[in-house]
Amino acid sequence: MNFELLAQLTITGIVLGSFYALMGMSFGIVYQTSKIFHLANAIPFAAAGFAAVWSAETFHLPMFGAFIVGLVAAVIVGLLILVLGYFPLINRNATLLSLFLVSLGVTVAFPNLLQIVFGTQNKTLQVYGADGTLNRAFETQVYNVGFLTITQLDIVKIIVCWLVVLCVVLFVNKTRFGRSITALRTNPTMAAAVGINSKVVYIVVFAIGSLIAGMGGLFVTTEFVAYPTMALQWTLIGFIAVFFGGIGSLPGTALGGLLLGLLSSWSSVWLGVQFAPVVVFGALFIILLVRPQGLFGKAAA
Amino acid sequence: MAYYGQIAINILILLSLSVSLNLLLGYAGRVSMAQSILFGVGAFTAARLVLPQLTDKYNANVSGVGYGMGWPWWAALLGAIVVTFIAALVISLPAVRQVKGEYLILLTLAFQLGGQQVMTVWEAVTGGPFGVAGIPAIKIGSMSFSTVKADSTVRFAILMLIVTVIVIAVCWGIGESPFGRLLKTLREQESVLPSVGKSPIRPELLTFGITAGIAGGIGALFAFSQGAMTPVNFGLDLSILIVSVVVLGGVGNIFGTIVGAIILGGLDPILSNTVGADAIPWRAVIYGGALVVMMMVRPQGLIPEGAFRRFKKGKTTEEMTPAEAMESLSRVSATHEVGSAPALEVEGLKKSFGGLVAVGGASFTIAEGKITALIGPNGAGKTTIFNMITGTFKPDEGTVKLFGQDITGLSVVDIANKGIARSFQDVRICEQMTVLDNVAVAVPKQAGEGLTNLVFRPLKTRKVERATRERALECLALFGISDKANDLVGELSYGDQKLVAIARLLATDADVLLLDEPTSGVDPANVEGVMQGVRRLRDLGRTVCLVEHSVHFVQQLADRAVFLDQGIVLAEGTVDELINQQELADLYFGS
Amino acid sequence: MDGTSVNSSDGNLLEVNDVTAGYSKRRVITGVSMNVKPGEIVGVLGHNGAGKTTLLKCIFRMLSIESGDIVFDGASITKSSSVKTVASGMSFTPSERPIFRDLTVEQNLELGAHSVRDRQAIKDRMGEVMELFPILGERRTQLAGRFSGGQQRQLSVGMALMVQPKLMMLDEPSLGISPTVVTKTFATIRELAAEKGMSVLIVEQNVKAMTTIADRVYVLRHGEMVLEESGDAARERSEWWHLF
Amino acid sequence: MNRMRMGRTAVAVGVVAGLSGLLAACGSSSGSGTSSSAAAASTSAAASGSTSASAAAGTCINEIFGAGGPEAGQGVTIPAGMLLAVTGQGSFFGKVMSQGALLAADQIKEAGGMDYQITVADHKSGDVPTAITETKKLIQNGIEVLQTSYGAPSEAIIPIIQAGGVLTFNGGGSSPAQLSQDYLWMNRMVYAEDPAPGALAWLHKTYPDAKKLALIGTMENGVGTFKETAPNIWKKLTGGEVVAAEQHDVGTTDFKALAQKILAANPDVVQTFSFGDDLGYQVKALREAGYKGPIMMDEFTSQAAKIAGSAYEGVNFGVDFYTPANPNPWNQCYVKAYKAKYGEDPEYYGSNYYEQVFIVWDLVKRVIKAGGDPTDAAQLQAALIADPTFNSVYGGDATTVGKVTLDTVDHSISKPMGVFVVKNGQPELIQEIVKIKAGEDPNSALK
Repeated sequence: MNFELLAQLTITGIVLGSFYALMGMSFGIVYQTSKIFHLANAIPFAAAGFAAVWSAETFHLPMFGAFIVGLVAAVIVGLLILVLGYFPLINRNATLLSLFLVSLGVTVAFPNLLQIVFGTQNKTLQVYGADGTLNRAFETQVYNVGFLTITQLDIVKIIVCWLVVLCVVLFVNKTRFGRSITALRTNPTMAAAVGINSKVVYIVVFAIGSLIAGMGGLFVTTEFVAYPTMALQWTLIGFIAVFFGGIGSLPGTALGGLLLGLLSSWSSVWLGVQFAPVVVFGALFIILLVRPQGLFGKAAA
Repeated sequence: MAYYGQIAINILILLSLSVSLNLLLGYAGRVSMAQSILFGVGAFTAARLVLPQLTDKYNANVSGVGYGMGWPWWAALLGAIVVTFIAALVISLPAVRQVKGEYLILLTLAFQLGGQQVMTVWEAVTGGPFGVAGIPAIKIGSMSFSTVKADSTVRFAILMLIVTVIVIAVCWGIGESPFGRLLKTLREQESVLPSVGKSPIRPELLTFGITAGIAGGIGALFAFSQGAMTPVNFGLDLSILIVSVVVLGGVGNIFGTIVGAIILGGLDPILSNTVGADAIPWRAVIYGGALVVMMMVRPQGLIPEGAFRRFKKGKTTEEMTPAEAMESLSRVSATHEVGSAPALEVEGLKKSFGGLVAVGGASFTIAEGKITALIGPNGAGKTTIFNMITGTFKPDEGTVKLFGQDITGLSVVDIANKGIARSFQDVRICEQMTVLDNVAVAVPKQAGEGLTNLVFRPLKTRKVERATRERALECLALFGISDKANDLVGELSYGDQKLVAIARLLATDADVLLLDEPTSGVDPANVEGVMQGVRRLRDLGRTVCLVEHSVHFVQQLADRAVFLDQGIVLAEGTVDELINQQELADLYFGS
Repeated sequence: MDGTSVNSSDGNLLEVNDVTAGYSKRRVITGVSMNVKPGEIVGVLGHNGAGKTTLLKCIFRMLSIESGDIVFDGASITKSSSVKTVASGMSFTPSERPIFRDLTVEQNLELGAHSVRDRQAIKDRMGEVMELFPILGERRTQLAGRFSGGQQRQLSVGMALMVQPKLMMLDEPSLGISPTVVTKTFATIRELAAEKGMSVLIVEQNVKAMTTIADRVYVLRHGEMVLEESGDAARERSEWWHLF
Repeated sequence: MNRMRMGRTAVAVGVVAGLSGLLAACGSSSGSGTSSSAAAASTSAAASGSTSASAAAGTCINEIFGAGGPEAGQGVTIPAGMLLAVTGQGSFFGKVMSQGALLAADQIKEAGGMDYQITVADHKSGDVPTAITETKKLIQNGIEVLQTSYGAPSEAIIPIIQAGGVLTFNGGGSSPAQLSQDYLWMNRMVYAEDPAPGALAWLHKTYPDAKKLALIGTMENGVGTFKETAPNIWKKLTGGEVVAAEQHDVGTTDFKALAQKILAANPDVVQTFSFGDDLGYQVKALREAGYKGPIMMDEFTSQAAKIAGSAYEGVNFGVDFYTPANPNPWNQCYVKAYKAKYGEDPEYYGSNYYEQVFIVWDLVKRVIKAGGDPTDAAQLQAALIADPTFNSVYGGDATTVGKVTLDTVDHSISKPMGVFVVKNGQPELIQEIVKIKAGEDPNSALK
């Protein structure tokens, strides 16, 4: 083990952890408000990637335009799941388990629909110029600082992820609407008493969650490729960040995500890189065993 | 023929895995997304146990043709079951720590995904992504059972059919036994079990273990039959498929699972034979979609729990009148020595929550064979005192004595077994269970609640079960509701549901019965019936203590009353004595 | 203020006609009828579990009704929803956890005015509430969860006032607070009602506190209305036991 | 074919009518988008090919393989199956493999040869029980020839194809356990194991000072080479050592941590036995992490090159490499027809499965000529053993078709191999290498 490697892995861990935090935000805001185990959060993630690739190829949109299309698609798909899938069951006072099963069904079906429609090939995001000419596949710049290296995309990723974390936390804690979210989460009866429309809150929360999931999908598509089953592992990482960091605490979720990223990166000093997922799942298992409310969560009253 | 045999084998394997999961998901109400990985744990364990002892390291690493312990197949099968059983206990460990619902989903998901990763990485055992090959087939005499050759495939299909029938029989037997009754109660109203003196932890852990053990055993057979496998075989998609089979078929109904497994298991071959390989992605679209549609239109599944309940009707013994029941029940001997001490002595009980004093030193006694009411304004600490007597809360100070014996600080289960049973304000009856089962679960000392008895002493189990049901019927008859014994409790009126809850108390054989608001929420037409029921408890010689807000009813019901305010006893006496004291009225109605 | 402009033809702000409701199997109130007139303080008394809270939830449209009809301010609200009843001038304060513990006093009050769009009006009303309950003004940026029971109760009344309701409904406002605070809170409610011409419907177990301010009381026992009488008659009544 | 389409429509319409309709609308437009961009990206030859391609293919096939007619198997139906990764992570492989074989079947029929009828079955990217079930189905449906793929499923079905008597070819996941198995033939060189000596010898020759070798591999293919063969050869060649050996899951995209670990070991050269798209991400990550030394790979795919972009410049790979640019007349005829049919260049895997069908055609012709029964797999295999040399789209030159020879003992193949370097996104041959036997001097692998 040497210092340089550890330092470099720390940077990698921060990049990874920032992304985990982003995914944690996406699921966290949905889960803490609605208590739905929203596995189908994977769908806006993949939808954003495919919509971006598809729109870039079809309309020769520049990268920014393709991203917008991707995010819009993510929000639309996320809201469709809420309105068509969850609302009918919520109206019926169905159990959380049946909501989860709906989520599961959608999650199983969607990647296969993507495969049927778009084929099985991995989709690379083509970068078109503003004039509609094809530049090339996306490539990022590499910076060297001393013995450390970091790519431009990673820097962008860190900034965007933490900006999103900040925005979500500020939105929930500082805005009028954000307070309705907190109100609904902490005291549903009282929220109804002051006239908060829980459906409206759900719609906004799912829109935000899906938007963030879509951003995640775009990052993966840009750095790597889009493929039908791209989302599930990242969605689960989001879940783990939430439960690891602490339920009901968005900053806790973000920190939990960061910590998981660092853990999985550092673990490769001692273990092979293929052990990283085992480390993440193991960490979750231990946390649930010794501290069920999560690292930064408050114990349930 | 080999192909159809193989299809049958695939469906039977799915069926067995789903039926065993139904025990956990349907009966005990615990979701597990890890059934597939447990299946795999069994398969790899069996493979390593049954493979011959070799030292060819190169082969072991590269192509999965590996070494092992060289056990005979049946020993390896047993080994796989044991190992998987233990693995499941490890997963369910956090479940004991009250990790329920979505925690359990996440935990089992993590175990599934993490476990598969471990399988992929742990080459020494699993052969890595290439998996293990060359696993010897089951041989009985000169006959071999594997899926390699056409005739042996058909043989294995028959073997698998037999195994599946056994698995179904086992799961059915467990599910419909007294043990299964515990599980259903666990699913519907977990807190009821300790209140009738039964630990919920043991059946929960056991069920995790049994479900896994079956999956592990099937995994072993799978390994023997295929001869080769890789970690890919034990992925999340199989776990999801198994959960879907159980949910689509109908949770809590084994026959539903059979139908579900045939439909979903058959989807694959049907699609690939009619449409071709291109249709394969449609499979997941269809069953994912089916899951969504099902939850919308028929959440109870194709064949819901209790679908065959009607056929079992008419099996009950002849109707008993309340008077006959009274006579029969009074023969049940009390568990304590009569006469010496008051039934219940509460001495200086104190409890505060975060600085807020709920009970500030309550002392009172409850006389044997009487109905005593705890009354007082809201926040007087009545329910908190109940909770301390029954062990739900540990008192900060003070003692509780039952017939002179100190029971302060014992667990809920222990206190219930000493002879104090309680009901709850919100009834807590199990709506999806029959009236009879709701009551029968409370009958103490049932042989059928132990799995060893179920397996090794079936005759005794059956005899005890007959007695248990008879006992439960008597308890129901006492309240005149034995004719509804085979109805689902959810279908009863609220008043009858309250009576079921009281009958359940009676069935525990406890001497002291604590009733928390027995008449609240009962519509006026049925209140008299409930009160009648409470009186019958006293007539049987039981000591009854109740919390009731309606003084109107307390007056008609209670022999004595204890007036509490802010956790302190202000007065004791008959109800009439108490309500004639102006200061109590001032406290009750404000001054 | 214009709280007095009520246009119901027969003089009732709220009419509950023969309402039966409950939770699935459990029918909690049966055939309940009652009414509230403009500017009137009405108390519904009864023992725990008599169905008082259920009645309020029905009126506030948080709970579906099996049969019967509810008219508020001249229009039937039987098929309405809580979001709409708040907008039409009703407020409801639950008995337990009537505030948001994780939010500050200011944020609580702002949420109380959730259905109000006018920012200036919200500001003005918040000023009024803080004038009424000075402690809320002093601790405006503190988390409500740290407050004592009485302060929380004051805050909850303040939240209800933020919508300037025509009908304020309080579920057991005396719960968990000391007798002196009870007296004070009820006195304030009386003053408020007189000053704003607001109707108040209070559900209570505390008969004495209720009868001191009520114009009229009802008694609910096991889901049935067993008594309706004027506040004066109720104050005279010496024996309550048989009604509870 | 018609029935199949109707069935597909029925499923599509009947089951998820609303959703599929909506998405199919997106799908059709995206499909055209894909093909047009691919055509635009490829060379100018594509445009002319589309109209006359099939006619041209017919004639050029006859030029190479002789005239059609009854002696060439016209009228003989050969029922065949393919066991591929239709769904799952490796569905790309399934797609190109079936494309290659289907094109060959079309061309042969058009040229007046046998009627090679393919049923495609799915092993879900390596699921063994599915592979077994599907193989049984194919055998029950009477296939005579099977084209399989992937290591684990191909190993698992060996006893079944032997029991069923099906002539089987694997051009994908070749592995040592598949060697010397009756009825199973591999027309891909054993992954990693065969080219490794030549590749390492070339590295040693080109970078004589290099002592420290870093190895990267999956846990799926070439594990033996990764663990034993390559380290042994390297020690023998240079006296140096393996300073890092990292394995990863197939289908990994994020190689940051792996690259950093490799870099921390400060190797002189890196050899990787990964495959597919993974290589693209891997090389990109290595370069981004700051590794500037030589990288030796085992495979080149245009998809991986596209992923890595400029990071692929200058990397090497040693393999039985297929290139569409090979001037070999059969290859040119093949490339043209492939482009016309699928709108893209053929690649390595598709070509192996394309060739397999032509091998079968040769065998059918030989059996007919000898008066045997061309629908008997045993006779086909006997004909193969009698003369294991066949035409190939590999090797050759502008005027001659390449030749490959199968090993009748271990059932593997020898093809022209080489060490290549990537220049301007395209591979360029820099050193021919040959297969050597275990224990021979690695330097003798250099031609």
